[in-house]
Amino acid sequence: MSVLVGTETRLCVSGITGSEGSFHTLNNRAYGTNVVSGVTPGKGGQDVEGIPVFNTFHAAVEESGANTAMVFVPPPFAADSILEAADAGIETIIAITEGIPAHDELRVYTQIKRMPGVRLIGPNCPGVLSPGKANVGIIPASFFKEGNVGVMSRSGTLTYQIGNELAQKGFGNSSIVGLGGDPIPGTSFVDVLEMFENDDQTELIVMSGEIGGDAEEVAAEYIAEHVTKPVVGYIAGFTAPPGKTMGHAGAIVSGSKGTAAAKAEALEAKGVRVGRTPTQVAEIAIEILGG
Amino acid sequence: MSVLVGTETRLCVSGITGSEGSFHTLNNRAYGTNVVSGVTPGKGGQDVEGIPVFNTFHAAVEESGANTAMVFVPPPFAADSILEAADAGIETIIAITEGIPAHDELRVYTQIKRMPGVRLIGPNCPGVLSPGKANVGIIPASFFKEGNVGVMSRSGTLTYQIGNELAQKGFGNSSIVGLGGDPIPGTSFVDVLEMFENDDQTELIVMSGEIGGDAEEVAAEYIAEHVTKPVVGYIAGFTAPPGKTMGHAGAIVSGSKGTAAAKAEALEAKGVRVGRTPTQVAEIAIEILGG
Amino acid sequence: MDLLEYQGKQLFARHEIPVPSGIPARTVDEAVAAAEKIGYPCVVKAQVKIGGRGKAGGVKVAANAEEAGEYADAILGMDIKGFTVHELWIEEASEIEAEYYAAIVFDRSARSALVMLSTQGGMDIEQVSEETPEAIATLHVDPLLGFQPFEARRLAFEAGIDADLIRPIGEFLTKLYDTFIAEEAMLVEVNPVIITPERKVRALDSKVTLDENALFRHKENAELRDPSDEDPQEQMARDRGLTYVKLDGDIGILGNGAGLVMSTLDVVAQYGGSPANFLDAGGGSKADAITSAVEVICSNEKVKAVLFNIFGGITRCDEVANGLIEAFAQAKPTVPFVVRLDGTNDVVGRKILADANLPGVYTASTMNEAAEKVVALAKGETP
Amino acid sequence: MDLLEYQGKQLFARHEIPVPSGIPARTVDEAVAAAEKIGYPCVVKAQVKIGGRGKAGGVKVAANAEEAGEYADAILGMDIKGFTVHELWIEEASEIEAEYYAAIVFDRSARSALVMLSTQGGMDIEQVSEETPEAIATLHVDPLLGFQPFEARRLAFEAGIDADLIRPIGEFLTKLYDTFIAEEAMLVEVNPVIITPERKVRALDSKVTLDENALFRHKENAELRDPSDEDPQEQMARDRGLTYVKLDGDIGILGNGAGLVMSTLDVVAQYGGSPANFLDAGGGSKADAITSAVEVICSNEKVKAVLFNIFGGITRCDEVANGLIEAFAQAKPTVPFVVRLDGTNDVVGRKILADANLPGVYTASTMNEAAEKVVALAKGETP
Repeated sequence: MSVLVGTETRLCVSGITGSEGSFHTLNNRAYGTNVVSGVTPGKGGQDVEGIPVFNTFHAAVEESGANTAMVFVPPPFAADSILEAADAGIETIIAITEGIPAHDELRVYTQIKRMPGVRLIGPNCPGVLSPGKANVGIIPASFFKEGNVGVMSRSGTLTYQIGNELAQKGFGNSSIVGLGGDPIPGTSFVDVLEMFENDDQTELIVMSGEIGGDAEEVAAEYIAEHVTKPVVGYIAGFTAPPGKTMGHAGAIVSGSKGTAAAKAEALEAKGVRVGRTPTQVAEIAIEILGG
Repeated sequence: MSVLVGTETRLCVSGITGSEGSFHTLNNRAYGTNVVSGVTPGKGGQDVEGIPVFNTFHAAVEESGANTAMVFVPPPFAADSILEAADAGIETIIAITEGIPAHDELRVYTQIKRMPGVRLIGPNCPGVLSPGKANVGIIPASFFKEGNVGVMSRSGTLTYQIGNELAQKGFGNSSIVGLGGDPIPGTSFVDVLEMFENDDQTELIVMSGEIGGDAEEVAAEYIAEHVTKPVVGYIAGFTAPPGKTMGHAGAIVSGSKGTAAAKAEALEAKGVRVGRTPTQVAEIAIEILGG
Repeated sequence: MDLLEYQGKQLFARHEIPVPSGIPARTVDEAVAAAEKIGYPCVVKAQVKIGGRGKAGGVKVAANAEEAGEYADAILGMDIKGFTVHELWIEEASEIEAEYYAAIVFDRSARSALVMLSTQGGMDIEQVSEETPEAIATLHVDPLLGFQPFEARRLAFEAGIDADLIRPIGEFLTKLYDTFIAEEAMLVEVNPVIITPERKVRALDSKVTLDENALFRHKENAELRDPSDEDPQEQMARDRGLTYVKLDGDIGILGNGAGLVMSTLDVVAQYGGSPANFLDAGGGSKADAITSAVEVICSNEKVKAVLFNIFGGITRCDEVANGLIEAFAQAKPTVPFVVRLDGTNDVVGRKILADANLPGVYTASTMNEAAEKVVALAKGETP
Repeated sequence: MDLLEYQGKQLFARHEIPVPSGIPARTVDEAVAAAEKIGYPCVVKAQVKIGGRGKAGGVKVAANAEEAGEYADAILGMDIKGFTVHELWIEEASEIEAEYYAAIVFDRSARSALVMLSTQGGMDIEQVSEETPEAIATLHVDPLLGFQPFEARRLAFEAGIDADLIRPIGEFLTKLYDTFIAEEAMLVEVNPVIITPERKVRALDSKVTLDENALFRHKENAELRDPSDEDPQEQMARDRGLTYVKLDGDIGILGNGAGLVMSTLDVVAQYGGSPANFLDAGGGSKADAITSAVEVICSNEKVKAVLFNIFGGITRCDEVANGLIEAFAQAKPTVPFVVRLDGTNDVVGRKILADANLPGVYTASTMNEAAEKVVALAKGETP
């Protein structure tokens, strides 16, 4: 098995006729992902290298049986596209678009949370790769092979970096999940921890966090209570400049949370080993799983 | 047993310090209803004949353990009060207020539908009476005694009329539920049919409808599929002037539905006997249950 | 509350829905002045709250001032399906390439707003709905999320709108929804939405129904009410906060609660009577409401007898009784009354009434009995 | 994007939040003219995007034109915690009976907006939060339902607001929420909200942070950016669409993706180096973005060596390589570079770079190796 994307994935790409959209769609298809359709309003009836394009997600779902969406449209239109995919009955929506307004993300998150069975990954994320099965997004798949390590990360390129370090040590991956770096991600570490815990293929979970928010602290609590599989952590930003706080209100809300040190400490307090460099993450993985 | 209100009811009244609010609150208490508190912003700390008044529903729930709300505030403030009660954890909200703007009702209905465990009765309804147990609202309880007939109605005074006819024939009631006559009622016939079907005390269900909307038609379908207890119907408005239709759009939406004749026909098609006068309803009840 | 076409268009304009420019007029002189300002050809349109004015001759295109005056003169005062034309709307003539239909209405069944769009505008849309329902694209809106751009697009694609108009029609629908929400309408309907030769979208007509319960939040809309086209009794009832509908019969009816009043009409009809009106004195009817109600009912000269059917819940029977006594003192009705009082404070109410011993007032203990008596009285019989 | 106090107040005024009247000034003459217009006493306030300006002498009450000029002269150009004062806000003096605190902020943990209210305004609210957190009433808002009147009331009651101010404070919070939503802010903060002797509520200060990603919908807000108070390198980076933060060290850093750049800083630090900046060239970095990045990094004279750490996903390594070649042609950097290219099109990218044979450019195959090399180079050693 794998999580979120795999052999069952039937992908519809929103923004398929854009240059980046078509480039990555074709990349994903070349990898073996079952790309069944695309959506570009006004270009219904056309095709992109044989992939049929529809005017609406509703038509795409009805005609092509899509169950997964990849959203590639520019920021002003991305929230609308995500909501459309959800309304049309798409189950897994992977939003790559960077720079979506925060209030749009807030409305989208709140709406989708109320729609049972619909999951949003991202926005501002690199997507999800289940090596050997499907790649949805912009993760350079050639670096990764099938295996037993599940990776989840708030950062895009850092995910590749860590995946690459693991690969160089001989590890393959069940799935690599990019959660995105925006203030309101659709899916959090806790959600993916639950998936990896229930995934037969995954034997070790790597969690790559960064400064800001409290997603890592919340995940630490969750791991202690619900996760039986070993978890290795990484936190970026130990030497990063202190982030801009949002006035006094922001400081009151976040309290002392949010620093890399606090996050690493929270994880270690729950027995999660935290690597200090991507390389060290791979070394810990070897110790746990054997080389 | 009974439905919606009973011996478990712990009532908090919004608008308790108004003249109508206090009058009916004290009436309800005199009947035996467990009135535990009231809410009037700015009058927290006062009391109405010993009933403590709070500034917010949240304080009322916390301090007095209220589980049921009666909303008696004027129309401009009623939607806010209903949402407050729901937010504070009140399970059953009975809104008496007449004249709430339709868009307010739409927002309130949509929000409450998403809050599991919260039920809104009304607005613009006379409330719910479970004779011998509790009375929440403005139904004149002295006309009714405990018994085995469940009554539900879209109209206020017509409910009393029908209940009275039944009482004169010797029937008592499990519960009398006023659903309210507004375009967007919180609870529909179908909801209460399910409650009466599951209520031990109820042996016969009387459903009093009126022209407009399609609640009776929907109920007819539900009765045929899910209700084992006998149901007697009544529809007001056979000779009423044709209601104002909302342009062509309204006619398109409602189609041929909405007339008293169409409603009676829909019910009779599903085997529900429909009385042509309130008196006839009572006569049919005698035939079914025995005098 | 229904608005006249031009009032609806003014509302539309507030929300940036494109409408042809125009000027309202109440006299021939005003109409000609308006036409001169707008230029020719212009359209002289009867302003009445009923459809079918075109076929009735209430819409004419004027080519010059003379014609404008002639048509204004012909249309002002015209009777269209029982509605007298008191006002005109002089509008610039529009070039029309296509006619669409768009509406947003409160859908009671679904408990949400329904948006409708069709390319079959300009004709009888109800017929389209019956014969080719698939020609009307419909969509329910989540009131908390609001009408989304993708929903507008989807409607436009499903209605089969031309590709170049998907975006402008979507924007049109979005603004129509903005109007629906911001003005708290029960209905906004545009038939036809026109497409000009320049491929611009415009609302050529408007039908707007506002929520009366929400007018307290819309002072400027509350002022749009036009009492001139209301029945004098209905106007009087409205002024006094009563729900009154005039009917054809001779038995005046008053009750508290719409359901009970409708039931009363039914029962009176079953006893062979013919109601003169529907009057709901409302919940918590006070003495002065009763006085007003009696005045309204008796101001209809057809009324031969009156039935008071009160079942008190929030209404208190003692208040009703006192109100009736006051009404008799003030309005001195000359027709007989049958009064049935039950419910809250009924014993006190009945006693008050008995003590007052009003002339021509009969009592009844049930609704059926009351109906029977009032039907007899209306026929000149003694019950 | 942070706004200056007076810009925030102008935003507030748009949404009918009461603020004292005032006039911005950039020179002493303008300040005196503003003071003359406003009358005395008036307040001369430094406009800087940092707290604590009062203690730093950046806020003075002027009793007459002479004082206004004197204070304006003193405050203009003043350095407050590293921020130079370029602008003043001359404001009518307010009478203060009580000082409250109100704010709405994006709460990432709860993924919703958090509204905060306290009667302990005017002082260090963070200290209040630590010592007596119960003195700050807080509430999360459902973004689809919106901020409800009952929520505003509840906050006011829970904060212990005086009974006569429950309603006006509730309205104040509602307008603050309207501002937060309509202007797409990440933060609106008022400290203090003042209560005047006439029991009126007013915003005496403002702190507003707008969402940069939403500025395309708010053209008028986008113009509020004040480049004068930005670091020249940061300004250059922003103009070119790069995310750049200047740091204290001597190793220039460029990466693609914030996480990878942060990780690169950490690894460089672990090898004993000291980063000169954070620079995220972003997803899909094109050749011209790379050229710009090199220019920005090298314009910092402290930089002794530069680390390029690219792991291509949406970014293509061949584009980065070409960009670097172009950058070398244009900017002719004098410091050594360590370049690590991995990911999409990395083989091609590395070949392009090898073929170009740029002076002082070293390659590395891992991030650790790259960090080690650049640290050595910055120390003047040969890796």
